Amino acid sequence: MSRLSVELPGLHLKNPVMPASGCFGFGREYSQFFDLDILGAIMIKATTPEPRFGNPTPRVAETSSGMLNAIGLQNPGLEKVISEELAWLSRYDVPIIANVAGSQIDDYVKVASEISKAGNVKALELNISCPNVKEGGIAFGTVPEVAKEVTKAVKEVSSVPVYVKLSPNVSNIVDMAKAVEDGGADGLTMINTLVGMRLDLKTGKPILSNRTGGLSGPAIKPVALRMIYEVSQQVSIPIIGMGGIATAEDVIEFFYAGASAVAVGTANFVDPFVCPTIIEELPKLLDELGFDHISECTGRSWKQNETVTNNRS
Amino acid sequence: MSRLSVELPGLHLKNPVMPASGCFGFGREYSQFFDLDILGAIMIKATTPEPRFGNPTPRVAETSSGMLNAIGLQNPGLEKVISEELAWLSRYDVPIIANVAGSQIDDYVKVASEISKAGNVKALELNISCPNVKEGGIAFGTVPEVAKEVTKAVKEVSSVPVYVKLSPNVSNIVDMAKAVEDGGADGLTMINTLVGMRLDLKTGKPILSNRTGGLSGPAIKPVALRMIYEVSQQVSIPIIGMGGIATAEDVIEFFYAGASAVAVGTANFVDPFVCPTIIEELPKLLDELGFDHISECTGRSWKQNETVTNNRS
Amino acid sequence: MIKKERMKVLNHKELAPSIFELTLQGELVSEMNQPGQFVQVKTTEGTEPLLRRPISISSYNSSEKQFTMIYRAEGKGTTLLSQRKEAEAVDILGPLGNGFPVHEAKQGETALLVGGGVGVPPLYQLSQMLVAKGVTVIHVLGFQTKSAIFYEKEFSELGDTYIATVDGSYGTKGFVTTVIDNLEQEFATIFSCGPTPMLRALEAGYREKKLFLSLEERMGCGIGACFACVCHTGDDPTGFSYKKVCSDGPVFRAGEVVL
Amino acid sequence: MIKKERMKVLNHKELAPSIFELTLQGELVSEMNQPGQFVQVKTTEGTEPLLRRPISISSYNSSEKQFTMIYRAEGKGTTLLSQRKEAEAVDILGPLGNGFPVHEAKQGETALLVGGGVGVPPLYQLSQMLVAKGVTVIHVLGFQTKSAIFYEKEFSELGDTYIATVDGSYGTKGFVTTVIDNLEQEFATIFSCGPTPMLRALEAGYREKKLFLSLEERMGCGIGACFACVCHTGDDPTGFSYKKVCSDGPVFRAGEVVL
Ligand SMILES: Cc1cc2nc3c(=O)[nH]c(=O)nc-3n(C[C@H](O)[C@H](O)[C@H](O)COP(=O)(O)OP(=O)(O)OC[C@H]3O[C@@H](n4cnc5c(N)ncnc54)[C@H](O)[C@@H]3O)c2cc1C
Ligand SMILES: Cc1cc2nc3c(=O)[nH]c(=O)nc-3n(C[C@H](O)[C@H](O)[C@H](O)COP(=O)(O)OP(=O)(O)OC[C@H]3O[C@@H](n4cnc5c(N)ncnc54)[C@H](O)[C@@H]3O)c2cc1C
Ligand SMILES: Cc1cc2nc3c(=O)[nH]c(=O)nc-3n(C[C@H](O)[C@H](O)[C@H](O)COP(=O)(O)O)c2cc1C
Ligand SMILES: Cc1cc2nc3c(=O)[nH]c(=O)nc-3n(C[C@H](O)[C@H](O)[C@H](O)COP(=O)(O)O)c2cc1C
Ligand code: FES
Ligand code: FES
Repeated sequence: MSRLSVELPGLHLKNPVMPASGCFGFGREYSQFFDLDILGAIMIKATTPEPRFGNPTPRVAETSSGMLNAIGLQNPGLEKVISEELAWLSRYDVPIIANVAGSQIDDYVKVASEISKAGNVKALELNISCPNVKEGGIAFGTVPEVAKEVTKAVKEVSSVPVYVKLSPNVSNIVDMAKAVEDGGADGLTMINTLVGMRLDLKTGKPILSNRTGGLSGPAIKPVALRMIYEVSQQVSIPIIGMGGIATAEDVIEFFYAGASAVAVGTANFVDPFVCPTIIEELPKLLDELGFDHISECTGRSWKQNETVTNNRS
Repeated sequence: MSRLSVELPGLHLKNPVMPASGCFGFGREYSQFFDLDILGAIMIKATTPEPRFGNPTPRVAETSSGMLNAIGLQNPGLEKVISEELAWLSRYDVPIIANVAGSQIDDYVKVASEISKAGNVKALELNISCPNVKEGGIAFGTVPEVAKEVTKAVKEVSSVPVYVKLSPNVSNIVDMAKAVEDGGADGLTMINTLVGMRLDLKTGKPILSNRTGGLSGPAIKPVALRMIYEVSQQVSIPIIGMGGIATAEDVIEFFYAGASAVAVGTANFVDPFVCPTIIEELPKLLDELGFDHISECTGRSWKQNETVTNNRS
Repeated sequence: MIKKERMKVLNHKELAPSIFELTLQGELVSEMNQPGQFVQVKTTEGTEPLLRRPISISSYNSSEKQFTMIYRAEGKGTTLLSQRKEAEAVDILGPLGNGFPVHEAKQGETALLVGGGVGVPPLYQLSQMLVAKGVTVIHVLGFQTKSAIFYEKEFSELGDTYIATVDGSYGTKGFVTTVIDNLEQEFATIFSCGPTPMLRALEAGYREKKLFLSLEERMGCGIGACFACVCHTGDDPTGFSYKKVCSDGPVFRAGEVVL
Repeated sequence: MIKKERMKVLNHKELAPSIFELTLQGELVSEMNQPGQFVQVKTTEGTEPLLRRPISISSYNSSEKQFTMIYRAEGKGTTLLSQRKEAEAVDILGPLGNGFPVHEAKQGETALLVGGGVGVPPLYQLSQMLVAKGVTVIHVLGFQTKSAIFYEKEFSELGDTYIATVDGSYGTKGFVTTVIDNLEQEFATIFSCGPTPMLRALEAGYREKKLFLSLEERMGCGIGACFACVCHTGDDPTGFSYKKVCSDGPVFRAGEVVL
């Protein structure tokens, strides 16, 4: 399986496939379905300093080939995440990427400094892009200077490499990426959800109690690909790509755009076996496409110098 | 049918349903399928001062519940649009909304001043948001000050009310809307397409020759609804909503969010009869939902004072 | 254990306008051991609609490896599901959640089963299991109108069955509570499933009984991973403690969670 | 006139691996009057995949109100289409575009029909119509490999038929041009349909003949409204003049448009 292995800052991945934050809890539920050890890594649910209940329900709504969520960063808080969730996960031989969230820089700093010390946490994912939290959250993800500042602050305290998760709800994604690279980010994860909404036909009111929510699933895949394509050509740090991935073909498309690894979010809800299935399919697909190693696919859409056989017929 | 009639600046609409710009050509093709007179209005294809060939093919790609296009504003140029297309359309009793595009302010001014004099053009739609044109195009749609300036310039020369078409590819849609309202816009049309991309699995290259393209169709509906919801509460000019509309239910959802009329784009390609079908279905749906007039639906999601019966059961 | 399986359609019929009864066959049935659990149904082979639909198990037969669900075809997903024909396969994830605690009703006691609309189905398996262990059952079932009624005969064979219709076109006019308020029989335990207003009314009126409620909530995963379906707990109604309807419920004891 | 109709599946079978022949029945057939036109097929009832798929009409029978298409099930849409069963309905928009000009080949003349892969189907109706008016036809059909070949017998019954396979597993090894270069027969007109490289090779090698090419392009609307499928014209290869493959084509005279 070494043709799937990927080396990224802090992360020795058996394969480039990992569940996306918030779509896999802390792994317990999915451990009923398969051995978590087969995963490249696990991005755990956003952790804030204090416990959070999140938004009132309804918290999800469906859209064409997508879904909206407004969970609102519900989590048991830093202390319990470390003592209960990460402790439980330590039985698995799989690197954990801890998703760090908050409402102000201090929150990020606090969570980052402590959670990065947990032995199985190999990298942080700075969630500066959650659309479902009123205070702060989204400003960190849309103003380059603010994003840079929080990245810097977290870098200073983190014991492990820091990946910054970019929001797609911006006019210029490259500016955001460069700002966090400047701030010292070791990598990027992208994209978080697009802000969207559905209305109830009968009541006329928003379906989500939070009114708006984050759009994920296949519907956003083209936006994710475009942003990764643009950003990967302008930064020198690696990208973990996500947004609508559900098949091995999708994974390759994200690599072509410029990703070096990928995360699978919403698709876990549709098929709890989606990650193992993709991991199993990838080598066959590499054979079909004539690649020895998956890393050959990264950035193929914009790399000029390689001879690409155009199979169009 | 007067329960569907809508009055907007410059526009006396028999009903609030019109084909969206670029998705209906100049009406000729669809006139084989139905009498164009039944439409509320027609938004014609973008017009630039000079003829344009547009981008090389492939110009479209498919995505989950959506499509990407990179037509590149192909059009026969201002002169021919007026002498041939608008002249041909004048046989119909339907208001025309002319979509005005260009690469610099002068282009917009030139097209606006001339095309607004054509008798059947009842309003302009300022396309400051086309994602498929390299020079200029997109900056007009993402920087509030620039958007305001072009709006002002066009308002000065236009003989008919001016609607500005907003791009969804921005960090803050309300700022954009307020800027063009400040610039004198009589109304807004929203949303244009999201920028997206697809890669070819075999070649690794972008499917579109222009690499990126504009994402339209049901996939973007939740983003359109959210933006209309946000903007309609912050401006006092009316909104013509669009983005993924394919059914009468979709129309009502856009009204709830804050739209006063709607445009149907991509759905015309799937079903050339979609506009007449929606127009036929709307009165029945109003009956079911208990509305006398469609305008009662506008902004229902955020209007507080009305008694809304929650039919949840 | 939760399984994912492409199960075979044995029977699919319309019981009442837009109300369908679907019987599926497969190995997954051997995991069912409680009335009131549910499954997550993939209503199409493709990705549109995207999410699975939670539907209760209305009855199951382990030896035949069959189970039945009854659902209303209303939106996109359930309408597509209703087009599945015999011998086709349907992708099912289940069984999910914790059902009704049959052991809470003792032999010789009387239990009241209260259902509203498409909340009625899971009570059927429950009723059968209660009767089998010697519990006397009374059913109070609420529907919108006469034509929407289903399974009246099936329930009647198990115990006294009262119907309420909102428009009064059949049985008692009004809600299930109208019927219950006028019931002459005594009962120790109530098991109920239906719209939230109905559950709230029961909770308000029958606090003193042993009352079990099956909740509905919009779901993402259905297995406890996404936190879409949480509710506050009764002992900490505004705090951080929570229960997930999908994996801690859908059946809760009254007061356990905030409705 | 272009119509939209839910047409009935009369027959649907796999001719070769992943190559399907689908015969539909409906009123729309009465609008067909030219070989080489196409239809836009909605491959599912829902919205995913969203766009219609352009597929050529391979033959039609006006009196029986039937037409046949032959397609490769490869991507999302065509794979879904391949699952449609007899008696089901398929949503068709058509007939679309301008087909092959049968009148360009005169009685007593010889016409060469050149097809590649799924470009072969529309030549079948063309060949029948040419033969009916007394034109001698020669077919040169290119496929990837032996197992991918279809309709060899059908074409052979109409005229000389040569097959080329890329891997040489049947007929001549190589491309259709390999066969044509070695043909002994004379011919006045070429009608062709297939991948763009094949059309380019024909245009380069057989300029002096009357040559008609059927083009493929990614389409949005299929009716001329969206400008997805335009190409430059031969007399203004970098200017503003254009032709739309969907409504001006898909068949063009060589040189009319830039390939
Ligand atoms: C535990 C549980 C058990 C259920 N058992 C049954 C049953 O036995 N029979 C039955 O007819 N219905 C049952 N429901 C309700 C059923 O899930 C919804 O009617 C169904 O999901 C609606 O899907 P749709 O495609 O018709 O609607 P759409 O409007 O297309 O649904 C859009 C989205 O909203 C969700 N949604 C819409 N209405 C509901 C609802 N009332 N509850 C939860 N999610 C909803 C859908 O799951 C989907 O994600 C149950 C719900 C839950 C939570
Ligand atoms: C005028 C015309 C006639 C055609 N006739 C036939 C025929 O008789 N038999 C046959 O097998 N094929 C034919 N094709 C090609 C056929 O349209 C594509 O194979 C088909 O659209 C691919 O759809 P999919 O669902 O398999 O692929 P997907 O990959 O899911 O398609 C994605 C999108 O790309 C478009 N697309 C992909 N490949 C092509 C292509 N080669 N040409 C145009 N659009 C494409 C699809 O239409 C769709 O919009 C014809 C194409 C055109 C333009
Ligand atoms: C229910 C749900 C909860 C999520 N929670 C988080 C979160 O806590 N932190 C975060 O960074 N992203 C969160 N996300 C975003 C996902 O990690 C991912 O970026 C996004 O969903 C796009 O990927 P997908 O289309 O594969 O789902 C959440 C997404 C969903 C659907
Ligand atoms: C093929 C195509 C061409 C378009 N051309 C234009 C255009 O010329 N001017 C414009 O303002 N918008 C153009 N649009 C955007 C649409 O008018 C509309 O804003 C967008 O597609 C969203 O609506 P929909 O999802 O209903 O298609 C085009 C869209 C498509 C799909
Ligand atoms: S639906 Fe995901 S936690 Fe309950
Ligand atoms: S496909 Fe729309 S113009 Fe040809």
